[in-house]
Amino acid sequence: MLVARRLDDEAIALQRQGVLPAYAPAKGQEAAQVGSAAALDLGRDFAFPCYRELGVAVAMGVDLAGYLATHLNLWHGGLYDPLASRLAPFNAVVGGPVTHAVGWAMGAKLDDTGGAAITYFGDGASSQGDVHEAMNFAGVYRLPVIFFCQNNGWAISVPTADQVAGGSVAARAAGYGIEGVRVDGNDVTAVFEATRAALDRARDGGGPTVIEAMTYRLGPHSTSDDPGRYRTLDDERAWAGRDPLLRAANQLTAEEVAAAEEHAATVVSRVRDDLLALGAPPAEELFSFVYREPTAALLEQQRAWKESLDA
Amino acid sequence: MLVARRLDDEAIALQRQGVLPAYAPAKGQEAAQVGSAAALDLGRDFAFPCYRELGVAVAMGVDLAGYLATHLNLWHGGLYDPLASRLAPFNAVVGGPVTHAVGWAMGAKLDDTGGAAITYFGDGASSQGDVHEAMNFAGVYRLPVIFFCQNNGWAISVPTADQVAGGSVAARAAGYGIEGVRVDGNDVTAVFEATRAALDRARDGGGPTVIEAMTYRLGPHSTSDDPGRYRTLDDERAWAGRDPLLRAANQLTAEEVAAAEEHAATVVSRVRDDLLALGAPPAEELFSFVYREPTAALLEQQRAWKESLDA
Amino acid sequence: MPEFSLQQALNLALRHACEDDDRVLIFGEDVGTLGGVFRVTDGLRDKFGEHRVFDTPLAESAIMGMAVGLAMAGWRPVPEIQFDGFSYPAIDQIVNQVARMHYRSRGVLSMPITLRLPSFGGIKAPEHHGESLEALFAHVPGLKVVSPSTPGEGYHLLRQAIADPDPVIFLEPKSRYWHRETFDPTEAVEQLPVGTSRIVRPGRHATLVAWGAMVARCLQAAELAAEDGVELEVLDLRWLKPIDAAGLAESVARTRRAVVVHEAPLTAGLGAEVSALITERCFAGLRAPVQRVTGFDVPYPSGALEDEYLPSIDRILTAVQTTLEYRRG
Amino acid sequence: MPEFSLQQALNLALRHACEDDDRVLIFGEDVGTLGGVFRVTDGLRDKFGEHRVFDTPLAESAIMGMAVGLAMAGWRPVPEIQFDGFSYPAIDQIVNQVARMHYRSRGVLSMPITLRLPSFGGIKAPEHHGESLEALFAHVPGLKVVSPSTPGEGYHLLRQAIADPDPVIFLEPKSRYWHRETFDPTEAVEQLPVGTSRIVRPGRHATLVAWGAMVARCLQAAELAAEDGVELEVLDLRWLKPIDAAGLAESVARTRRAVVVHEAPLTAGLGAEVSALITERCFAGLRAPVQRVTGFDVPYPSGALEDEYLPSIDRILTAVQTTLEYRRG
Ligand SMILES: Cc1ncc(C[n+]2csc(CCOP(=O)(O)OP(=O)(O)O)c2C)c(N)n1
Ligand SMILES: Cc1ncc(C[n+]2csc(CCOP(=O)(O)OP(=O)(O)O)c2C)c(N)n1
Ligand SMILES: [Mg+2]
Ligand SMILES: [Mg+2]
Repeated sequence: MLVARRLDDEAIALQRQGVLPAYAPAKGQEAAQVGSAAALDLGRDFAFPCYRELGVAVAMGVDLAGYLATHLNLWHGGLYDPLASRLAPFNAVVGGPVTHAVGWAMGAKLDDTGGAAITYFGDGASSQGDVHEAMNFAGVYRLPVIFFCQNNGWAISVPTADQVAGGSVAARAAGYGIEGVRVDGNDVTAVFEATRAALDRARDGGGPTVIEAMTYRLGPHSTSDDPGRYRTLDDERAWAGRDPLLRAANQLTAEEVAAAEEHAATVVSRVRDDLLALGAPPAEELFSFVYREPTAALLEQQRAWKESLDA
Repeated sequence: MLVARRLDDEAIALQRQGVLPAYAPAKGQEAAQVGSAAALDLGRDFAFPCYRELGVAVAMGVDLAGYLATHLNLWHGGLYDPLASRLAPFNAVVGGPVTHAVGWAMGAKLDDTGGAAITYFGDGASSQGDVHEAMNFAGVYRLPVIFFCQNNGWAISVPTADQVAGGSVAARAAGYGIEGVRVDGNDVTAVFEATRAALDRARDGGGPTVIEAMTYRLGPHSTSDDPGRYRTLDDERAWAGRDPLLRAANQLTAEEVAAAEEHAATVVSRVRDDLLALGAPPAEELFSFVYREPTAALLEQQRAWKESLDA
Repeated sequence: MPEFSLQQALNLALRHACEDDDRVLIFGEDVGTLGGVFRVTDGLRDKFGEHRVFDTPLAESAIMGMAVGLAMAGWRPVPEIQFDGFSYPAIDQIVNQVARMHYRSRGVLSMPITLRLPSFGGIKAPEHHGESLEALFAHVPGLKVVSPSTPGEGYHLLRQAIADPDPVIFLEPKSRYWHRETFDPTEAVEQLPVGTSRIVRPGRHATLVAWGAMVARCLQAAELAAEDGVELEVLDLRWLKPIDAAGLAESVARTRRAVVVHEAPLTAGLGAEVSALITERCFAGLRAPVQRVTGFDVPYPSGALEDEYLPSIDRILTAVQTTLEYRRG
Repeated sequence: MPEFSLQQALNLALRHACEDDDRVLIFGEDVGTLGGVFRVTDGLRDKFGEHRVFDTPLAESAIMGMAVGLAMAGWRPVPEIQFDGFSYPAIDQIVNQVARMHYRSRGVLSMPITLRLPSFGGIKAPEHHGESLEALFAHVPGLKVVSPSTPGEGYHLLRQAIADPDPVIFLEPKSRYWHRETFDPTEAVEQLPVGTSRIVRPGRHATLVAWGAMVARCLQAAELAAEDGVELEVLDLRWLKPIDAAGLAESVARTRRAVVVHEAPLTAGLGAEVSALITERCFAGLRAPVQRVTGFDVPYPSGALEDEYLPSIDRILTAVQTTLEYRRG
């Protein structure tokens, strides 16, 4: 959790220094992200992130410079290996990857691997049609998938009250005949337990679970956002008092905290170095990865592009 | 109701005779359709149908030959006037018109007309993302709209059990913080009462309601469908015993039924004559109604087309 | 040699694909018990079981999203969307996810998905059941798009599409489902590579370019023209992405005149791309501007007006005449 | 005369539209309290109230579906979708509903909807924030499509789009939001009719056709070419549906050479339509095939590769050279 926080701080700093063009801070959501991802069995489970899941990447042991490479504008999906790390590529379509988790879960069920999928999305994303379709499919087929909603109070400037009719994403689960639980998203142990219970249920054929982790985005939506336009400092301060890191630190001794800080500092410094060492992809890669094999049209466009460079 | 049934019978007969190219029978769903539409105040409410709403059209006094003109392949949206009749054009996209009702209801609320929207859709349609988005919007804005789901047991060959996770569309309403009621869709009085209650609530600012009318499609999905491939005769027979018309007839005297049959026969014969009298739209209409005023490109295409006719 | 309708040939291709590769999965609305509204998946559920061939709830976006997840889990999904016009709800998944997951993951994740899409008009169907979406799909990097014109082509192209490692949109010309032809599916035919067109009738006065149901119509037009001594070459484009620019250029370099025919509306239709490609490659030799015979810039009309909307033999022959009579200034 | 950025000019157009017509409604994600992620709706909620200018939940399909219903109830909706790539979830409503309701109802129901869509690339944004959808929209009968290239054009075209009785897709070139220009919005300018292009720089050696942010780039290219004595005409197409075929033909009839420039991928892009239209109308006089300088057939890349993807001045000038040096065989 502390690694996630310190790396998040570092990313914001790097953005201020002009290294990262933009960044979407996860500050305040570390317990929800780390607590849930820590419950996964990386031998058989698979996670589907959106664009604010640094804590998930940390907990899953994903190559963090590769994860942050997205924000460095190097490659949209990130530069980590999604298959090896069990974390699908960074996805910027709100709600877009949720049905993927359902498909993956069906695949795992057909292969009888005992694996489960977890898909991360926000309170804003819960409004998308795809999320409904995904929950309904998962309910009909009773698939091993966890719908992990980080209800962080805001979708950019829109508060949950103006977003989620009825006020609770977890409460939607009943309508699909599936489990729905709300959990204190700033309590890392509670999140871990809820996720583990959902994973156990999924593996036992008990079907999907909606987990709504109640938390708060302490920072701006992204580094170009100005929360002062839509929420009060009081609100932010109240939630800062419920900072998941303070909560966790309270359970630890001063020595433990110091050791954790030291570890975090080491990781952050390594990731920072790795990140700065990442070069831009070679320009020829503009034409790569569109298909397994490039088409004649692409080869021709690439040739013309090369000629115009040489001209 | 009887008019709807007899006209439905007639449409099927006309399809067999080769007059109508195809038809989507409403048989068995008359109580749900007529009972709900009869509760509307045509001075201020508005209805949004799909493609199987003959009973709604009958109850709303829509020009029935104009309604059936869709099935005669004359014009996709029908030849009735949607504004005058308060019935939106025939819509073949499953779930497509549901958000329209929400927008219309917002318009009515802004204008403070006291009007409410009702949108008809099926159990199959409930799986569409648009239906979720519509319910969520309606809940957030607390709009005067009724989501009227005819759960007729089937979406073509797929039974409700394999379609609606959790088994109930009405139960989804709670997740949006809105009213949801399930009603015996073959009991015309019960449907009428439920709809009237929902309309009252809507007009009083009480927000949206989901009504799930439990009914059964007694006929095939369309005249080109073969239900024998996916359901048993026993199932059909059981539901035929619960025919909403028999239920209604039981409440009436033999004389009343006879009078109703006579009335229905008159209407059917008139609609049949009107329908057969409808000519195909003139071929030039191919270029009409695309925009308020035709574009230069369309005029040019029309000219070329005319020339090729004369050639 | 046995005779097959296009619908039967596609059914056979699916059957053989399932037999040859047990990672192939078939799903969509009504494809299981019912065997599809056009019966293209008829009998497959009984043969391969409800795990390999299954019905989905009624939600096209989730059908495609599920395909993405299944592909990530190592399966080879062959979803169906019931009709052309109902692929619009799935466009977000198709464009933003299916087409890009391989790219986004720098080639780590494969998307060997074949979307079967009953397409085009000609059967006087309800609204949204007669659309031509090839221009939209062909514009999207990462997708391949193909449409067969005959049962034999249908069989081989569907097998090829399913075997392909990239996502393929397979547009089935529904007005040709019941058209019959003899061919031997067991015969090892020389498989033209992905992206190759086929000359289905050689000629020397002008090239007619078409795909799907319009190929048969162009052949009819060519027969009529032949009676007047005009020999039209008919080129079945087959692959609408990648487009066979070389094949187009080779044919038109010989005939020096071209007419492209499609059902979709004129403006920004794929005919514009074909016209541009031919002009770019054959300008010096071209005797007349490429003619486009297409649907009009109107919504696909109701049955009563459908015949006026679709490119007719008359309109094709008028365009041929225009190109043959064209004199530069 | 006051100076405006495009973002300010659009804001002013919305303000004036709301003042002139109290049926105008503005809504979308974050357009209310926040004033839009690009601040185009800044201050409008305070001025016109939360009934006229409001935030929606995060669902693009419902935003457009709601617009349909509002239009049916007699309102004039001006929804925003936050970014180009997020209009895909709303494509079904746009194509199957917005574009057709007037047609479907035989003209009884009007759809005076203006969809504002921050579009195109050039700002090194995340995935899905740099897409060009004009080819898709221009193919759809019933839609009109327009893109402004300057603050002044932005003001007037947005007023015109909102006043139009048909649905208009308004593509805002986001890389130009902060570009400033003086113009007088109170001045009664001669409003070019819907579907008219504008020659923004006259020239006689070749015509550059562009829209949105590429207009400025073509002007830069033209200035450089002028140093070498090559006089390029720059035509701002403005309306991408209906396209000004007559205007294109008039210009190219004079210059006899054309290069079309756009950000979208080449294949089936709107450049193909422009190329086909010009060729159909100017074939006899055309000295060279129309050149296309476009994005490549790849997904819109990350910031690191964006400059290589977008048409550069070099690539434009290379195409100009090709067309000038072209010799027929
Ligand atoms: C389909 C889609 N629509 C709009 C956007 C623009 N957008 C990016 S993040 C965001 C808000 C998302 O809110 P939420 O789901 O609560 O996630 P959070 O940002 O709070 O983590 C919006 C509107 C998008 N990325 N995708
Ligand atoms: C978006 C969309 N997908 C698919 C179809 C094809 N289709 C027409 S009706 C139907 C079943 C609809 O079931 P339901 O909503 O229960 O309505 P019912 O036919 O039972 O009245 C399907 C799949 C369609 N018209 N629209
Ligand atoms: Mg949020
Ligand atoms: Mg049904």
